Amino acid sequence: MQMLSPKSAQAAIEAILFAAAFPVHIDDLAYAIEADAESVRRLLREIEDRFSRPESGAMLACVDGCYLLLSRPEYSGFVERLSRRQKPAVLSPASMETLAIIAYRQPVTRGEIEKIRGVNSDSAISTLIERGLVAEAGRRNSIGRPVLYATTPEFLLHLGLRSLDQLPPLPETENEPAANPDAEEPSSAGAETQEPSLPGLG
Amino acid sequence: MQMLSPKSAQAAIEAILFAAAFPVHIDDLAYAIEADAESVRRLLREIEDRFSRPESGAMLACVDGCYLLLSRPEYSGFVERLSRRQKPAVLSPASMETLAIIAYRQPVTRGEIEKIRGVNSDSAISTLIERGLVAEAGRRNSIGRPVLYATTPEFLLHLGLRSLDQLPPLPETENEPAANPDAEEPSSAGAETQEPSLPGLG
Amino acid sequence: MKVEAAGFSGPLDLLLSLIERRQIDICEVSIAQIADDYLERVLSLDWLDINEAAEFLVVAASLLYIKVRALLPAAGQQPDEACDDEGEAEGGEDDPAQALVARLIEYRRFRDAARALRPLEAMGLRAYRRLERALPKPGPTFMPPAGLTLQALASAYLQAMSSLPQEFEQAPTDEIPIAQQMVAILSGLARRGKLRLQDLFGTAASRGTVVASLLALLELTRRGRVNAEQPVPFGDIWVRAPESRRWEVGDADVEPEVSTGGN
Repeated sequence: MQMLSPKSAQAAIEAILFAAAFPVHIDDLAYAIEADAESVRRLLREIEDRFSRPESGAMLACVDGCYLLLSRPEYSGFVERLSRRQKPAVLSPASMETLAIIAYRQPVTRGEIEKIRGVNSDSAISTLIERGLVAEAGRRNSIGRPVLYATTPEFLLHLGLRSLDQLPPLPETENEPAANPDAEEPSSAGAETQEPSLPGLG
Repeated sequence: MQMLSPKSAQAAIEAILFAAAFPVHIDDLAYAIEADAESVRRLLREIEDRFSRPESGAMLACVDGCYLLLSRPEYSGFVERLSRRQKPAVLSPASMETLAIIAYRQPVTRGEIEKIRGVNSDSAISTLIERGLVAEAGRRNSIGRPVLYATTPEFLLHLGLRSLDQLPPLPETENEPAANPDAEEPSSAGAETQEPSLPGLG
Repeated sequence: MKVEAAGFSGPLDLLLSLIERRQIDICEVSIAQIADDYLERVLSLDWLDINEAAEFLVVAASLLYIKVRALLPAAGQQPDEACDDEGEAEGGEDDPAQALVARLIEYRRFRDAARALRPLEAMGLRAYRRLERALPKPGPTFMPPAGLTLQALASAYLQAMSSLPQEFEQAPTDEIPIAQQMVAILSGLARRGKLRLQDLFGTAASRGTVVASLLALLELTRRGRVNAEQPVPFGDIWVRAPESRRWEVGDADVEPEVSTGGN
């Protein structure tokens, strides 16, 4: 790389610190921009000045000769406020579908959910868990002991239900071939009667 | 939280953008600092100005109404050298091809993708979903209710675009038989009208 | 070698690149010439994934079918006419050459679009964002979404369940996978001589493929194209080609069904 102008050198250091996965040592910075440690120190001071202004939300921190850029701790309240807000107001269709399956089929395994939906449901399930609508509820006693998922008490409360029996009944579906939750384990299959988890479904 | 001075408000937004590695919507920023979208827009312009100076190694990017800070591309060489950030992997030809179909035809089903590519596209689609470039977007109301796929803001970021309008126009064919994105069967085409396949693209 | 490693994202990609290497317009392509090129390439690749191989062979079978049709005087249609009336439903329906050209043209748009996105990707990837770790994540907090009602829940459930039975109704009407699996089994036998029954199903992507493989095997057995034997009771079932017959790609047994799958 060619010789950098002082401003570009400052920018290069800032870019490195901005994207760094860990604090970067001053010697490494000097090596990267092909300058001596003294000039890097001067450039770092200028960066520090820039980030010290009241309108800046970040700061240059120095740990043991290594430098990193951080958001200013006095604004962490805003960051936390945002991370709560980040949740979209409405569930995505994929998450809503997954929630409905868990609500009516609980407790239910990831595999059973995916069998019904026909697509990978990892991210839908973690969204529901993050939002407190669904939680793990033990493990099924079958091969692999898969985790079971169920809705949370808050979920019921939110819908004004006292128990799962109060979920709206569904019209009868005559043939529901792949709906049998036991169908995944061929060994335990054959017992067609074992479908107690669904009140309101006949 | 108490009322913020203009400078502190600017700093708070910068702190949020610094801490969040994902694009943050302007409404979320407004919510976080308890201000209206218009003032946030003004503050963002000031932040943009500050980061546009030649001594800055970062920049403010806007994707689909969401904002985030990025390192400046011209310094990527330094970033890869020192910050231990791996050069992100480019997509494989199969994934890029699948992504292009989703981008120009969205929302689109797996079956439609495979019809165009002439090859099973499960693994390409899951790669794109894993990388956050594509997401489920509901289901089509047709037989089997197939899952629809669409691009995400991450997709725009991956290509450095501000919005879908900036996608280069899809190469035209002289007489376009299947321009209708909803046409599941090529036989249902026949309409000779050359409609552009993306709104806002010509 | 995986096909993608050879630089092709699928059979259409391979076909298109062969046509372009000859610098011929898509509409003027002689399917006969291209069919030979294509077969040569496909057979020279070392297939690891039998499903992937099947997809390439299905196109090979289509090409051969088109080639055979073109040689028969009764078939009438010249391949060059394909582009002139492409888009007209009547022609595209029953002329496989025309249908294939139309697919290639459509495929080419997206292949080219994907290529046009490359420079953007190269630029986009040069801007780094901060690492994720910074944002403090609140633990699970109850955050009910807007519009979560019992009604919405019930209807989401019904919709999710409604897709199930239809999937089963559809399966038997789809003959493509069976033809594909027939080709896949024959091509596997051509290379390895014999196959274990489990191996035919081991790599299957879905239940549908397993069923299609089984039906394909039964059909091949019925036609005397393969033998199945079980030397030991409850032991492995082996599938092999009969001594007298060597499989050739364009065999008429498989073709007509395969070509209907092209659309």
